[in-house]
Amino acid sequence: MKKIYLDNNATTSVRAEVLETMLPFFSSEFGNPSSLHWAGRAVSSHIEKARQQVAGLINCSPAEIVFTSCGSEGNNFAIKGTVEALKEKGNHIITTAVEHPAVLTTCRALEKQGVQVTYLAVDEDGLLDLEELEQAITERTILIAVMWGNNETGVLFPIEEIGRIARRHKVRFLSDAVQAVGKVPVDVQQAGVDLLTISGHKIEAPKGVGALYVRKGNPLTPLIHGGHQERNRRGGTHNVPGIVGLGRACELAGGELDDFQKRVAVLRDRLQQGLMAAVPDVKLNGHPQYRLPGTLNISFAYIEGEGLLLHLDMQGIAASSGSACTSGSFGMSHVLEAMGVDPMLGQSSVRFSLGRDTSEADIDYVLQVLPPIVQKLRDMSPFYQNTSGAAL
Amino acid sequence: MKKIYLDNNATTSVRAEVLETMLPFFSSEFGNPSSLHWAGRAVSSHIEKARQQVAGLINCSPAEIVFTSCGSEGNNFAIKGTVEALKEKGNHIITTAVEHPAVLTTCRALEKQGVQVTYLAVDEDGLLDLEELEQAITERTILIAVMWGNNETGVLFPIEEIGRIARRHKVRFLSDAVQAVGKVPVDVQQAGVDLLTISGHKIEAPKGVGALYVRKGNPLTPLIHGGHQERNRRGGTHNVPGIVGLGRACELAGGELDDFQKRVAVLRDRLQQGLMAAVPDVKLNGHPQYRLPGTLNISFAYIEGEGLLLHLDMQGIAASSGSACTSGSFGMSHVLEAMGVDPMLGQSSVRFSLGRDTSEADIDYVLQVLPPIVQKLRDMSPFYQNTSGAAL
Amino acid sequence: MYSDKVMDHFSNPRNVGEMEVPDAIGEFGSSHCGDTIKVFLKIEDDIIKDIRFKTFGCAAAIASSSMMTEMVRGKTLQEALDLTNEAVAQALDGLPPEKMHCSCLAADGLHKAINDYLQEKK
Amino acid sequence: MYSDKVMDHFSNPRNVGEMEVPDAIGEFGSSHCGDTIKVFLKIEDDIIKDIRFKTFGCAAAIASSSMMTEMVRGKTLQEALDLTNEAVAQALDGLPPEKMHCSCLAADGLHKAINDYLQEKK
Ligand SMILES: Cc1ncc(COP(=O)(O)O)c(C=O)c1O
Ligand SMILES: Cc1ncc(COP(=O)(O)O)c(C=O)c1O
Repeated sequence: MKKIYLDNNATTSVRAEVLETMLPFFSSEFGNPSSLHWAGRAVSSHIEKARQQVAGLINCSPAEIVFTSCGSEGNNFAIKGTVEALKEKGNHIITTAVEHPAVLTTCRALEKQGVQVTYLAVDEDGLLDLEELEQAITERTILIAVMWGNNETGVLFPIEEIGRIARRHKVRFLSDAVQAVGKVPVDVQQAGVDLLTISGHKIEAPKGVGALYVRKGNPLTPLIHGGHQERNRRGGTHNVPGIVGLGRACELAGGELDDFQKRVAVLRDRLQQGLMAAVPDVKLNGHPQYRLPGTLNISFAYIEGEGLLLHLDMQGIAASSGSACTSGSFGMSHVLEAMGVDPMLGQSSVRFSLGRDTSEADIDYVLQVLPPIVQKLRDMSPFYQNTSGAAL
Repeated sequence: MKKIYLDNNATTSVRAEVLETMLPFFSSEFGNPSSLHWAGRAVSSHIEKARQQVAGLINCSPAEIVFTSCGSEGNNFAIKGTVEALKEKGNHIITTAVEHPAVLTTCRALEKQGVQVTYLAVDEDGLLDLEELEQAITERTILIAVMWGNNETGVLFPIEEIGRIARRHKVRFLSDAVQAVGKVPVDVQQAGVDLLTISGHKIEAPKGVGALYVRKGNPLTPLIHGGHQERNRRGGTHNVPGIVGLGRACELAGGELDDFQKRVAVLRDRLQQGLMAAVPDVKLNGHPQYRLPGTLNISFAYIEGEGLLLHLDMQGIAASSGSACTSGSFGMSHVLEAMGVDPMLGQSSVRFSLGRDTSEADIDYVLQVLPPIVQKLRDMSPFYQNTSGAAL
Repeated sequence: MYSDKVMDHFSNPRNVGEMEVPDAIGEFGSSHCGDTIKVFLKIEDDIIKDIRFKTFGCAAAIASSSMMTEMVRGKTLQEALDLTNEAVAQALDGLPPEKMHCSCLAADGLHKAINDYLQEKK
Repeated sequence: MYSDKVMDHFSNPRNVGEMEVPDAIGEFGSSHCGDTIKVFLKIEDDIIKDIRFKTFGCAAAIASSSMMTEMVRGKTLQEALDLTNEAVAQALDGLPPEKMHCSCLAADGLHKAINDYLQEKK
């Protein structure tokens, strides 16, 4: 069966060049980079090379990169580490209602410990009111956390403007850029962010490695205390193959960024337009312009997302849904809920996320397979009247 | 040049069978195990298989295993997660002066937040006074953290007895078993531990993966908040290749444990006896019997460890030293310091840690190469008199 | 995640549709997740002669609906009222724990239709 | 980690040893890490005619000692007193930052020997 993977926001396959770069570091170059002997020396320079490669992609200095095990660790480290390091200064965090669970769950856990958190609302396109953001800042605000690009809808936030606001009020600014780095230009100087989260497996590096950018002069209390690794910022023996892979992936992504963005956006738009032309009563979720190039979140009225996903899966198409009948609250994703999407439409949403390997043929296959599935499920739906269309 | 790796306590090379098991999960089976489509389903069962393999090695149920990114994360998670989860109950931790920095630095950071920590002393063999341990327990004690085997000296602690004390006083018991699992029998039921730390790269699994055993009924506050992974205990996309590799390594280690222990102990004893016969004025650090089978920590009086290590390195022999001229306190390791080792002897210590691949020829090479190096350095030392020997 | 039976009933649901002149209609929406079923019955001599359904919901909800219709067609109203959600789930070789509530829909929708019918007849 | 020069002087240290009848001896121990040097001088007309050392310490300490002896042999006492630890480190093409203190040993031991010698002569 044809296998078409359109869930690249969930994870990506490790790129051949990246795996090739990693392979020697499992068995032949296996040393601990903290060791001074031949086995350690053989690898430590590769860690520093990877640090430069990551730094190069986001325009920071290598010393500002701390290697982590994933995007979730990066977000936890940035937020909890700031709360602990700045506890004399204040205890208020401003974030958005549409962050990834790694940010939201962390904030909720901190609330139980007395930290105050403002969750900014978004409008129906998924965008923030920047005045509201600025007004939320108080004397006690220690951190603003706004993601670069949303994982479910692809919505891109005005990071530069938020960076200016944060600067103006001298508040630290964290951006979870797990979905943005390697897909759109990310320049920490231009953006004025102080902390920025990266995860390897979203950009064809392996699972189990990530990085946190920590601007010089913004000390964090470690999340993982231990040895002297990462200049005392993150204990634990370095994941050498993972780090080397992340470096290579960043280098490759940087070199192809322009091309990638354009190519993927064209394919995404082809998918979007094709679906909208072939299927009535669909709704795009997320701002049509301010969006990651490869993400399409779309609702098919009258049916539930899971059924659609399962049928797509049976035809070899892997996509995903923020909705899950298990998550309560009418099974709608917290992101769509925050955007005020009608609960029924929220449940009918599907996310297609394209990758570097996605081809025109893949898109055309989806365009051929999907409409009859929707029709079949609609024919089964008590809410669907063949004549309808006014519901939207 | 001959390359002889005798630093297996620092890290190990990934075993061929383990790497082979991991390889498909980078590129062909790359799905996110949380995804419901074909790409996710293809890998999720392998995560559960690995969980069983790890659980099998330490005799617990798979649901009690939480995958982490390293031993340091495991220790931080176990300690900070207990402090947070049991803060209503108390705020006192009992540990030892010879734990790994991942435990000690965590405890020191917690002290700054008001947690009380007792660091138990050890005797000159590196062993604890269990009465002192029991007497240190108060109403407010929430955790006892004693490592299974010491990374520098190999000293093995009486975990079962400590487990009985912990049970008697209904205090949680964490054992950092990073150096013990896969090298000596570790049975969490028999030992009566509630939390146990494992790291992959010490047992021929890759760097970047570890596991924490969490006995049922001992909830921990997550260290890494995020999605629903690991039953809400550890957020972050699973490191699939790493986890699969850890599972396989545990399975292999379990099957070979008896053989490994015996073989490595014989080689270690050959090294120890050979060195003691060939070089006067040496001192064994750590209890001669209660010791990991592959660890030898030995001091060569009158000379500094670094010089010896560098000369060994030039001859292809990788070993290590707890001492480092950078770490202050006369460059002595905190472990030897806690054992009351004379500062001068402490600085002259070298750790040899053997692995599955260590051969008799390797040991004989060390026995041939090392004595003249020691002599050369001693001839350079202001403390050495050719006639001496009484100093010890 | 789902059993083969669930996947079979989800992919090829039996008795989907409406009826022009049903003897009974029941509509039931789960307050838990918004899933909704509409059940149409043809009843003769207290026996379910024909049954149709429409369901909005996840695969478990659709499969439960389909399985339910197979289980009660030809049965008496009392037998149908005795059908439990657990029985439907069991007939599907079980459902994932977090999906158990989705099987409620099917029996509940059926019972609603029958109870309304019996009410009206009184 | 170490420069080639450090590794050279560490592996083949120059002027290691003691003297039967030195004109001056200086012993200096770093309070920072316990490293210790012992310097032996043969002095004629305020000129260092010969020099030997023994050092307990890391590679940086040994290399600094060796380099120091090479730098002052044949020099006047005043020139030797002017030798700084930085100059020794520089002659070794630098030391890792955390090892800089190890070079202190060499010049300090030398100065101690010379100062004691001058003191005695007074
Ligand atoms: C006893 C002990 N605990 C913890 C650790 C930390 O393990 P990791 O390097 O995987 O974080 C180590 C190894 O460095 C160790 O030897
Ligand atoms: C926006 C965003 N942040 C954080 C994460 C967490 O990354 P990881 O799975 O590497 O922990 C993800 C992906 O799951 C994400 O999409």
